[in-house]
Amino acid sequence: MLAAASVGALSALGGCVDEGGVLSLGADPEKPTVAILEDRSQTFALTGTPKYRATKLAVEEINRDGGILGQEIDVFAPDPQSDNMRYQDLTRHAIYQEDVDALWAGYSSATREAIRPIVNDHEQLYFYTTQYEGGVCDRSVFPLGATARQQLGAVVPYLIEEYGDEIYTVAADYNFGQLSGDWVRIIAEEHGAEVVGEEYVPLDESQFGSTINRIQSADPDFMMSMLVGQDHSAFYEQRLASGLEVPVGTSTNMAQAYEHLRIDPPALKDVYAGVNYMEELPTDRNEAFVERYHDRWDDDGYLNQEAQNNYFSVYVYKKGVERAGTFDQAAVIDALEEGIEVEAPEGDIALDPATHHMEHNMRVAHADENHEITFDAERKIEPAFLHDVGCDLTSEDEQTQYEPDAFYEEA
Amino acid sequence: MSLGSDSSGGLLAAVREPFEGPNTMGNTPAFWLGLTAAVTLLAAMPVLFGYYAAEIGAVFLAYALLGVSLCFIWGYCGILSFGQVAFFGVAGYAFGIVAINVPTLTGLTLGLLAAVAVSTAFAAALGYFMFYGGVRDVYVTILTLVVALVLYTFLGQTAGGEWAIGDARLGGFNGMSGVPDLGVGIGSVGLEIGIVGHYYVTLGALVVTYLGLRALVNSQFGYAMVATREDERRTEMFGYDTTFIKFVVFTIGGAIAGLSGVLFTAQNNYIDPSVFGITAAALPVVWASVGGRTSLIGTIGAALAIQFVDYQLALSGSEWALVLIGSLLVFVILVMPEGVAPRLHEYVVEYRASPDPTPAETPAPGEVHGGDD
Amino acid sequence: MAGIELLNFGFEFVEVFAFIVLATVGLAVIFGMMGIINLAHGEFILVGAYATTFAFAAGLPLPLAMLTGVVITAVFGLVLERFIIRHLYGRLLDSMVVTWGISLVMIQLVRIAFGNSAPGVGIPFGQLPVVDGPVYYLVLATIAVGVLGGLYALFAWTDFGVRARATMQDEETARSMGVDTDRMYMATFGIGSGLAGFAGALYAPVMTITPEYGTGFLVEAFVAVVVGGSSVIVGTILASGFLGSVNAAFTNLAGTFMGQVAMLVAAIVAIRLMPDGITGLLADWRENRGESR
Amino acid sequence: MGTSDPTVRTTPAVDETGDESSQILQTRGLCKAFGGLTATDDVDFGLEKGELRCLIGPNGAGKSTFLNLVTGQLEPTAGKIYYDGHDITEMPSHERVGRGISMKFQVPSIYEGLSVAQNVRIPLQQVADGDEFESRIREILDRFDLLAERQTVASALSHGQQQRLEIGMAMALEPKLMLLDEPVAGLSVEETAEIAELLREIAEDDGVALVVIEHDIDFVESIADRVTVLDQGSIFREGSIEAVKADPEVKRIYLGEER
Repeated sequence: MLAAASVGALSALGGCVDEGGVLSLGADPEKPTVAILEDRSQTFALTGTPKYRATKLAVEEINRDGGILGQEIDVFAPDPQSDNMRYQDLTRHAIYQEDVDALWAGYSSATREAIRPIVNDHEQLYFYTTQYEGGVCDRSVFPLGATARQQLGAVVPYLIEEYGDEIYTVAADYNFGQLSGDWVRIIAEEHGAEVVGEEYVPLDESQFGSTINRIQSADPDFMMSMLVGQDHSAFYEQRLASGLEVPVGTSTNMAQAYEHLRIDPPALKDVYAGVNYMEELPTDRNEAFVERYHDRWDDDGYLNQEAQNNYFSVYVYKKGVERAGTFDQAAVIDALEEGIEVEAPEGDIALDPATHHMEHNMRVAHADENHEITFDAERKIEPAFLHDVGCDLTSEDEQTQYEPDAFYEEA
Repeated sequence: MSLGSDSSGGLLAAVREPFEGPNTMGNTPAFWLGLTAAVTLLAAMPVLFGYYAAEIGAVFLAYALLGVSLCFIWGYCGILSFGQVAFFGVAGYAFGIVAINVPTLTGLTLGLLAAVAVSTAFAAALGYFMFYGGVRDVYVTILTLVVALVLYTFLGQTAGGEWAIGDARLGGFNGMSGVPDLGVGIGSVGLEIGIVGHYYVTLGALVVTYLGLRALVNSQFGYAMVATREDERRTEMFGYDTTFIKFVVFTIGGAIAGLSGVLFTAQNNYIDPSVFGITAAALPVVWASVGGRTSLIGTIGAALAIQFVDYQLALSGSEWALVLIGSLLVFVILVMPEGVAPRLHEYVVEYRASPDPTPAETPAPGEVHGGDD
Repeated sequence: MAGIELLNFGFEFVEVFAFIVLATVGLAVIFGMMGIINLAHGEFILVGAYATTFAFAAGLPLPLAMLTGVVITAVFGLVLERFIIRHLYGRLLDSMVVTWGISLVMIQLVRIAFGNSAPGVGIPFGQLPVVDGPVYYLVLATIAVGVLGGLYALFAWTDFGVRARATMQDEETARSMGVDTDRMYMATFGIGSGLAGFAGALYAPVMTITPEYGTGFLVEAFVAVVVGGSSVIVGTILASGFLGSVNAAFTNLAGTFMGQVAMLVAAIVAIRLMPDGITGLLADWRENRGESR
Repeated sequence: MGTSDPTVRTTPAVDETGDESSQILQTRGLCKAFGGLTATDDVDFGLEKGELRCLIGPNGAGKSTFLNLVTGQLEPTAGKIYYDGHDITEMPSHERVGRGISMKFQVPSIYEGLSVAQNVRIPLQQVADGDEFESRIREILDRFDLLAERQTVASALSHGQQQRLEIGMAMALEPKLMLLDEPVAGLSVEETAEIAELLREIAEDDGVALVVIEHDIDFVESIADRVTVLDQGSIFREGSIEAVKADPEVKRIYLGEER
């Protein structure tokens, strides 16, 4: 009773509190600002740094060409240091203190989930660009990276065709890995193949002796590797050392953390990655992009798939604002939901209004014994899964993440 | 916050009396005046700086409450737990599970109660297991840390759809998202607690817990705790059931940590396994060590100050926060093992004692200074 | 078929056993001799690993690079002992808190200084026949047994060992008999650190080297020390054997994660049943004949 | 000393001895073995209410073990302990204290970090009410000559003061039986005399039964009428101090031990 009474009093007091506070100095509301919260240190520095750089590059290019609606864009970009608590603090700071008009944030799905409640509370326009497990159907979130279904949909059928129909899955033991494992099963089923073994490895595991044993005794036609992070990258050297020769399909390796450049050949021989982009993509548009990127950042850091996603998504945002004629976030979201096409380094692609995802130019990247990359089987793949589950943000606002096991028997 | 009137003149010494004694510092009107001023200032933060201060500040206050839970068991009963975050996190998850499934006022109220009950029961079970099994000293410390790390590993792999309780997905490494805000009430009568309300609820919980623990540690049970900390075997030979005392203290500590976990989770609408991780587990130890493990107010101050500095460092993008926090810990233990607040208190007492002591400072009957170590 | 599985289990056990022994001995020496649980143990291992990979990258042959790792870690341990740890003898809980602080600082410093990963060292010696796994794991197991034997020889047969055990049993008496206990502690801490560095060096080729490298050893190490109790060699062998077989069995049955969990649960139950560790129980059982407690 | 099988004597001591009115402490066939070594071997001990008994014997005779068995710090291997006519063999330590057994350890074991007043309050609050604490603490400190030190941290007290404080703390529990393990070890002649005086007072004025372990035979003579001599875990002699002193066998075991 005491608690109830004091809560009553407190909420009465709360009513007097102004959102900005008596002393608060808000950001200049006239100047459009975007936040780039990408990891430049600690766990995800390797993949986060190019994301930050490519976003910055895009904003600078736009500003040089006269900005958006004639206004220069300010950037708020502290380093969240791969720490989700920091992400939460910085997201709040970006929303309250910087009053940002759009937010790019986070490499891992965990980061996205950590800040999504804050983003939703404030209806903050948020671009999440990592290739991810898929399924986010959320009014203020635009997950523009390829989904697991898009990436695996590129590589799994290709390998079934090339090598045969017995698949062994090894994936990181967390959300992304588990859902990717589900997708491999679904796609295998759709193509008449079979998953003969499946294994989920803790994120901090770096000894794959027993895993390799089990793969060898299962003797699959090819294996799918959805391993992620530093510790897991030890797998490839151990695979080489143990003489495991089954071809490897992946949605996680090479395009993001450029294992083919960091690990000595031939550890990644016959690794096939389903990707929408890699720096090595031999098109004129991409080569020009890569050159601009390296000129701007003046070192030989790898330009990864996610960085490209960040880059084109800034242009998606620009088109949205221009179509809306205002930086007002609700208006921009509505404008984006009318559909946007963009000339991305990976090719011409379009935003899918209903799901806030992109269709992507998917291809299979193959590493040979010298870790040279070649591309094959290019085709456009739509974000089909969310359509199947009935996500249509143009007609109904949602803040959900759908998962395949509820919709496919095989999962 | 009715304290304002009590502390002003020392007229209501009788009201202060249960909160004072040699087991806590600050048994003077000046202290209570200072405390009131500090609480008033904290209460004014959202008014001065808006929702932003309320959102950020509520997290700091929840941390302070977590720090208090460790200070209480370590500083007063000598049980060093490296796993207070286990109770914090378990309660956070428990609240999330109930609240996501029943996001009504009744459900939220139940969620709060159930979560604190779960963390309390968990602490009781672990405490029973350890203390009645003769586990002591470093073994308790290691065991509690291992429990936190086991939870970290366990919840990290609950990504699959089978790890759902009703509508609540444990969510593995990505954490549990969509946890509703706090609410209190039954049926349609009650209050949903928004951003600012949450700040005041957290502040209120901290103040009430602080005062409650002050009263507890200065009670007969508090003496028994302190005696157990000082010399367990001796205390047993004075007829105290020290095993039971440790068990009770550990359980209360778990309950407080659990409450802070609920407040933290409801504030962020989110919880993930990193709350059980080794860095998170270190923080309460840092706050209590730096602030003073035998000083509740010192621990609260240290938690607020350290987290504020950490936040500022994060904004500036500096990577040095953890280095600073770790070094601070080493430095404090080496230079002033008792912590900052007890050391300051000593200076204050000496300062008052050395020149001509003013009559106002003569200790009230029943007050014994210098008992704090 | 069953034969192969048995072999696989055996190999798995050897692998885990060697890992726990090597991860633990450094910590066990320091705990057994000085009663200090060094929570920065994982970061001592980290120092050994980094020193090894950088020495290797600089062109030293692997064995020499590993030796460099050991020496650098031992020196590092001695420096820490002189400046910090020495002030904490007899302050059990404080020493844990301080070493925890050191651990936080070191992880972050390594991150700032060397970024998120270090150059790799390939696994030497190639593949085993029959059971699939690198020969190197058998080398590690042999080294683990060698380290235990070496420690036994050190404590049982050398003058240092006699003094060390005297200090361990009764510091006052040892001092009165002319043992420089301060130096004994320093030497012990140096040996413990060197052994930690050795573990880091030996696993540098197998595990990816990141700033959190040490954390991968930490849980196994202190669980084994606590389960083993204060007798360094016997405790380490028994605890590693016990935990290793639980881990290997459950890993084979239900995967890596269950192996880990089963091992930790077994450890918790073991501590509950034997609050002073396996060797504490043995000691109670056999030796406790003092009149007063 | 009767049959060597302690299990025979499972009936309550009161029935067997028939003198329940006077005996505060009895043990029957009390044994304690550590591994292969028997520290206490088939001890039948009896103590009258208000009696002051000294327990002597060479090092390793089992004296401290015996006290620890009575206080419940150790569990007997066999045998029974009766206190005030009740079987307390299975009772946990703290409950025995609640029944009125209090103990003074060999090394002064006070709360070194706490003030003298706080030290006394800890046992005191087991028997007194809140509003009496202040006056009772004063009373006890006054009696044990520590009133001036009431605010002092106990670690700052002299050795003699610490011994007095500990006896004061044991007395704060208002015990019926107090066990003291070498209460004058390391004390000066004057301090020893003070303690002797205190102990006699406690036995005579407060009616507390005392068991005192002591080596110093002069001190024993100054406080006790009867002594029990332990050797190798068993009761070797029991009787008046004069008789025991005169016993050549007692001399022999002492000389054999202490050389």
